[in-house]
Amino acid sequence: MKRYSFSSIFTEAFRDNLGWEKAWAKSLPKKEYDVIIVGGGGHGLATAYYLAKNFKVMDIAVIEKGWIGGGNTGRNTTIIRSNYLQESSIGIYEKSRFLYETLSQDLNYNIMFSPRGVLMLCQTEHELRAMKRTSHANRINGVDTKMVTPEEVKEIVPIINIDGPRFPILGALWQPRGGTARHDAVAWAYARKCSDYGIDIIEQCEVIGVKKKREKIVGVETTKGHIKAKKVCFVAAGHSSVLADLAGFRLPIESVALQALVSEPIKPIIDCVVMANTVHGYLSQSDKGELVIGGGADGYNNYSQRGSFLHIEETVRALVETFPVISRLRQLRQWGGIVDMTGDRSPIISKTPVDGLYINCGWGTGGFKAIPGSGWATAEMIYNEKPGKLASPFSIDRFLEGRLIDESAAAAVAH
Amino acid sequence: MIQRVPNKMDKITDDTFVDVYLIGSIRSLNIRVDQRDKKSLNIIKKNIAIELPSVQKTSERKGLTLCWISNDEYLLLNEKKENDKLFNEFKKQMNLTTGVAENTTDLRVWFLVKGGRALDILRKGVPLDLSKSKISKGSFFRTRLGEIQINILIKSSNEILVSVLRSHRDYMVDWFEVCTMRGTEINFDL
Amino acid sequence: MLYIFCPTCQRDCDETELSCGGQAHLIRRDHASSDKDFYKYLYERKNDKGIIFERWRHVYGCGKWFHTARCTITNQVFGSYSAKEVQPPKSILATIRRYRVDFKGWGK
Amino acid sequence: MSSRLPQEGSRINREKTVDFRFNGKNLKGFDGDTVASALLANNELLVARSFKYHRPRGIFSEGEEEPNALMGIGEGPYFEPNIRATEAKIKQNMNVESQNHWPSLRFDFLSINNLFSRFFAAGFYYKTFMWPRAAWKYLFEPMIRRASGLGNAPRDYDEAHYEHIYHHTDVLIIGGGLAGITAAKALSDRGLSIMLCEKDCVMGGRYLEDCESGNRERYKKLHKSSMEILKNSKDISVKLNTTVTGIFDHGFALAYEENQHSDTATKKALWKIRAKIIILCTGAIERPLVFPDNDLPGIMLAASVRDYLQKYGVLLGDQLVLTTNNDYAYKTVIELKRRGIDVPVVLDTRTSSDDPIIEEIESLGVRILFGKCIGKVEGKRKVDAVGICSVNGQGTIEELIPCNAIAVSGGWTPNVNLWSHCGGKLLWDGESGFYKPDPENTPIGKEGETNMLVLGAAAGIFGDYDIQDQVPRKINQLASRLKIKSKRYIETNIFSKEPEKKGIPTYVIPHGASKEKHKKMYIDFQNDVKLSDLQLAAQEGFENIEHAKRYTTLGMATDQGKTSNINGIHVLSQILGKPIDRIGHTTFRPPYKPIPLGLIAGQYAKKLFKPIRKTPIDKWNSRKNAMWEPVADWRRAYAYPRGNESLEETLSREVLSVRKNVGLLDASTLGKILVKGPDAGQFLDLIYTNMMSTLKDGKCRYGLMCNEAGFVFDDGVVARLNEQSFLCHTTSGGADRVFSWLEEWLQTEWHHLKVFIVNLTEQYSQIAVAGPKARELLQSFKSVDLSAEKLPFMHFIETYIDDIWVRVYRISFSGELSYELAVNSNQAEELWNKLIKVGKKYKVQPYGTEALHILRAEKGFIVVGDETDGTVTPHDLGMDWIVSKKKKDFIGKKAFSLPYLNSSLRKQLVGILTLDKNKVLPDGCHAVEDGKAIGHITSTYFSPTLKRAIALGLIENGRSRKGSTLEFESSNKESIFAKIVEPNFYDPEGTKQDG
Repeated sequence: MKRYSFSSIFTEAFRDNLGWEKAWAKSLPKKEYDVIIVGGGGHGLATAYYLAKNFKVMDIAVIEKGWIGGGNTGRNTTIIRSNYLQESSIGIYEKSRFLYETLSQDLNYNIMFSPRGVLMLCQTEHELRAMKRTSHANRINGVDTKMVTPEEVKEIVPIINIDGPRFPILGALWQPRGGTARHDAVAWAYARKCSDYGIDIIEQCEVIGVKKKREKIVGVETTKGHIKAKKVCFVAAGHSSVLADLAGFRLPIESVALQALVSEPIKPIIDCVVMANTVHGYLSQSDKGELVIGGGADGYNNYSQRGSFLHIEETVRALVETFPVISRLRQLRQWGGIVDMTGDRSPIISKTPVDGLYINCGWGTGGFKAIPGSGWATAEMIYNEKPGKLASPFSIDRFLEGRLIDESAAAAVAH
Repeated sequence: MIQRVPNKMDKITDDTFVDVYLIGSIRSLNIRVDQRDKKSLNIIKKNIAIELPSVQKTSERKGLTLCWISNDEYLLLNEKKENDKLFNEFKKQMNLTTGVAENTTDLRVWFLVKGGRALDILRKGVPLDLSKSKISKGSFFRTRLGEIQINILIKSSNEILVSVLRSHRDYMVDWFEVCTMRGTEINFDL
Repeated sequence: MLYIFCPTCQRDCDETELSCGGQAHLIRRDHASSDKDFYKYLYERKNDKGIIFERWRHVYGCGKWFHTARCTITNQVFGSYSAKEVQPPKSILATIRRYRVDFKGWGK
Repeated sequence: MSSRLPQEGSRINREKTVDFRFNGKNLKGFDGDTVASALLANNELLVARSFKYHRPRGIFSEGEEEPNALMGIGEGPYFEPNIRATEAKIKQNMNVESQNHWPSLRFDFLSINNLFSRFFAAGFYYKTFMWPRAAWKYLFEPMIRRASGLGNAPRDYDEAHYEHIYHHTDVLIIGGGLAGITAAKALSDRGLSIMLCEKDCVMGGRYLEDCESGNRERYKKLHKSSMEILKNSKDISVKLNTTVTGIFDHGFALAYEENQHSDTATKKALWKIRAKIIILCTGAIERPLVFPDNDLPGIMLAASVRDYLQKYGVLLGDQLVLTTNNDYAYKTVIELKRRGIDVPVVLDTRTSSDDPIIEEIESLGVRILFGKCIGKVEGKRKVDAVGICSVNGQGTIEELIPCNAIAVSGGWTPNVNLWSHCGGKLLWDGESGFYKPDPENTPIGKEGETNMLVLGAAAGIFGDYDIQDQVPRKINQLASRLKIKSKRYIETNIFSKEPEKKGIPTYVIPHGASKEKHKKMYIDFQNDVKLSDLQLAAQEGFENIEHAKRYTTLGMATDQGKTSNINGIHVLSQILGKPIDRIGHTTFRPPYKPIPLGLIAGQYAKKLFKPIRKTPIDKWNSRKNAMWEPVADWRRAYAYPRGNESLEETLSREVLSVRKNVGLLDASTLGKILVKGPDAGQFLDLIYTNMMSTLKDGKCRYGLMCNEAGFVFDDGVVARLNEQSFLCHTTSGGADRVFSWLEEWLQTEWHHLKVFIVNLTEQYSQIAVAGPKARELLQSFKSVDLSAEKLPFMHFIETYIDDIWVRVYRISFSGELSYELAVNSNQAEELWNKLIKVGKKYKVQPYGTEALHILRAEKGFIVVGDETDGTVTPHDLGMDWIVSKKKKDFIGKKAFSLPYLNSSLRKQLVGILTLDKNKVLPDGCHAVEDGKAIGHITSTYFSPTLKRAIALGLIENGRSRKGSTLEFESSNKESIFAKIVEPNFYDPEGTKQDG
């Protein structure tokens, strides 16, 4: 693989960039693999990458029904943070955030991780107390966050209206090392590195059946033929239930459309990520200058990647109230992603009723931030055939035992 | 149908294309009754002598208006003082059965929206089809306006009674003020 | 923006008037059930990509619950029916079959 | 050199001059001018800088497709950035500023990027700026951020008026051109309601501008009669200046109305339209050809050149070269020649054409070169000359022809965005070179029916004759399909069938252009995406159109690729050697035209942002300058500060007044739900964890509700009014939730139970009278006997205070002697005032929610939401006593048997007393043991009563830790040590509640 460096860019610039290779090889499926990852989004590619890097498992195929990064990896608001309340959540999200810090260098691909800070507003007394609890939990678990005053909020985000008549800003939880990254680039960077490791990335290849022998996985049936495998892992976000159905079990998951939008690009007005949970909206500004806005998910099951205008309206209304100057900026584009919501809104990284079949899903509205950590933990589980420390709290069994990981305690909607 | 001379003091809008009056409370009972519960139905028939209204309609008699909310829920409005005795007696009788007749007079506030543009105003917040062809005198709708629940009683195409929870009164007054600002009439160009 | 027929009000309702209650026809499991059955009742969902049976409440209107059959890919609604039904009425299933010849049945 | 002709201009009123400013320069235009036409009339060719390379750009089109001319328009509270100059009308004294340059439009420092463009190829950012790691955050990214973005954000508050309007219609026709007007006529008189939205300020679309000169009078006559029909029809409502921007499920459409409101502001309305049938008559957009140097100011779409002539009397240049691949664009030459304008040459990429228009033009003395195209354009910020080359060659310049403007036409693209928004599929039409709606895969309505019809140019039908032929036929078909009053609509076709205007799809010329030339061939003007960028993307494997789009940013600018998409798809297909229909297209997403965020919020901003629910005593609270606390949608009085008191002093005063004398609390927001029926008791036994059916008439019982997962969800006092009726009190924030919860169980699970519920939360207001002097205060009203015998603890009576009916509950949330008075809301304020007045003697004081919280914390009473967070069971709270063992079933019972809910590691509610009694534990801080968190504080206060810090908390296995001291980490540096005790700090024997 040709390395990206100053010198390679310089050389290429003077020969019409003719020397750049394909970012990842376009592969056809082999007959058999040690591991098949179903789903070529960030989580799937990261799982393959850490299997190869951390455990030297190289005989892997990542199969994707559409195009790499075409699911929620390419349809989110790119927020990265780890300011969670529960210890198990902090564990995996902080691992993830930590990996993001050096991901550009590790993968030799600028994924533009931008630790510009994440500000979580508190707009009621109750939310303020809950957020304080989170900040204590963060500190004890080694996550660098702090509570800031309304005045400090105003300093960090000058365009904010801290004296809103309905929900004045009472304070905020500030995670200076949270931020954003370029979402597509995360998928491309992992794909490029996977390809470099010899992992086959097979696009336009949909799984249409699961082959089992005595409740043990032996392979998958795809639109590109039958592929045998010793181990298979489903990493398919909103489509997890469809795959589980093929494998003969059900999941504690519902797929709903989550909407996001961007504004037309403008010169910088906001330098960090702001999340307002009471009024349901979050906002950041991309390097291109677009405001990237997200909010609530639709209340009904949906696979159509388009959703209702209702939540766009509620989110924008809340943000216009919080940042009055944005009212004359224009909505450029809206889109929906199909997100997989579990019963407790926390993810699933787990073995399944089928031996040799693993699953990583349920990231709901907040999967992007977890990509590296989730890939890391899932790879570990596949290799050891049992979840490690990061993954074990997230097994499906927890619902059976009543061991829920409920983040809503922090009054925060999960993003 | 409800008659009430709007009190000038309560007029919310000023010099615009519709008049909105804050009426305040109207004596009302929320009635809940199972359609199979003949005993309770009989009490309605006997005591207030009003036919049960059909879906999204009202029926009325002598200043009493019975509004359909659901197949087991009605709202009885009493606009005439002389009905008070009847009203109270009905409440008492009804509560001896398995049905419910509960005083909800204080629960809501009522507004009267008057003028040729009355329906237009509500179209700024109500997701129902309020085109004149779809609305008839005596219709009663429960739906939402912005983020709040609202009851709409059509007296005629240019006289509409609406009610909201009493706690939403100020919000509703503000809403009417904003939505009846001059220059915001709903117009077509051809 | 869905527009769903409320069988009580006998009219179509804007999505903003409704709230969705998820999968219909779940059987409640009480304390006498096994943990596994209880888990299935409380958390496990069909979540089909295709036709689903789901619960809605006309929360801003009559307040009544009802059920619908809806396709989660096209959002086509095949009809609304009473929330008291323990399984979809035949007429709804017939409508579905008219549009989807390969429909396997509601319990599948 | 662009200029205004001495006459004509259908859109302008030459009698009325309008003054405006462009970049500080005073300019004049006419009433009716757009910013673009007025700028061109003033010979302002350079009007913008591009996004990435800051290249000089001019006005490229006449409509919503404009990629270049984006302006900041207006001032102060009316300033708006990124407005298309082609869409904004000029107004007197309007200020217009170009964007994205420094220090000026003419000399833009960052045009230096242009020089380094060889480094800035597609994907460049992904390959660099990685070393050293910190440099991205501190150097590169800030640099990139500053350079990117287009206009400046407004700084002042917005004064525009925005609102939403719901509209229901049988038919929504989108577009008021020939097709739309004919469709409306054909549908009228059938008993249907019809709404027609036209984005322009006049009806007619392109057909008046584009008609043959011989036909003009006939067109005008037709238009006039059509307008009469539309005006007189009762069925048809027409909205001008209204663009349909999005189509959603079940026939929901959003339309954006922008109308003149006053001199400064504009009224903007968002129409939320529900239509049974949507008819798309959105026409087509001309697309450019891609040739070297094609982005210079002075190059414009051919149809736009004629539009400026006819609508505004504005001429792009007096020496204009046309480059085309189709016959249609020759109309521009005819229009120019008609006005005596010099057209030095027409370059046609085709080998020949047999259309009569060619002969006509040759007869006017215009030189037409077939098989030729533009190989280069000379000029720095404007066009000076074109170099002619062969279409199939490498771009060797054969001849240089001086000129000052170029009209370009690469054919037309049907405007199909709205078809795709809600599921419609597109078909590639190779012969015409565009995607058009696939009649087999249409958008569908709620019942699965086809709910959209496309007519006219949007369906790929361009000729006037053909449109007038197609539309009535299609409408008649639609009418019979829908079984609507099927009067056949017949309209005599006034147009004569003309030979079809032909073109050969060509996109990029010259075909054999060199690599060097590819770097000057722009596909997406606004985002500076060049042919070479797409080549590089494909070379690096970004072959899928979505990948190529994301890698190069093709079509992602504010014009959403209206002029660039098809060319981009074509280029990709050429590079990959795949047919275009295998390349596909990116998904069209709403909005078709960008909508202001303020409009999305609509009227629900400022005071209408969110409803604030107010209690009947709110006015009194407000007069007393209460501090507010939002509780769900309610605002409640948080505290009543007096004079210069600090908040601590206020709270202490309010708490002590309850402990020593008597206090009044506005508790009106408490939920009150009537549960009535023969099975009410049975029902409540299923809902609450404890037994309710055994409650005696006239008595109260505290109850707890859990969800199925076993976690506490609400609590409150239940009063049994009579045999059949219970009144259930809920938390303030939980009233609506609990009401819905009860309805849900009644309707969907236990519908055999004979129970009705009514939400009476606002029928009754509630006033708590608490404190040792509460009884005395109430007894001073003559009619009331509240002696302990008459009204024991946890009982209620109905009585009158003066002549006000009240229901008096003897319950206590403070541990003191306490009554809660329920009163009909209309009399609540009166009663409150009476109590305040009479209470003076007993030193009565109002207290707010924070004092309430302190009082209950002193007693160790829980607050749902503080002590619970959705993961806490009654057992965790030490409330085993409230979980019935007798009842067979209730919600939550099963979950209590799950393994994790019985784990020894569960956190349990305890009281916490700091060793240093003045040290108040911080909110939410955690207890740590061996470096691990073992629990957290749920409530923490300085107790004015006990004069010491108190706290409640959930601690792992807390009940067994009673008596031990734990470490609470309050910050990195500090720990506070505290003792675990019983959660009841004040009057543990409960003697005070009897007074």
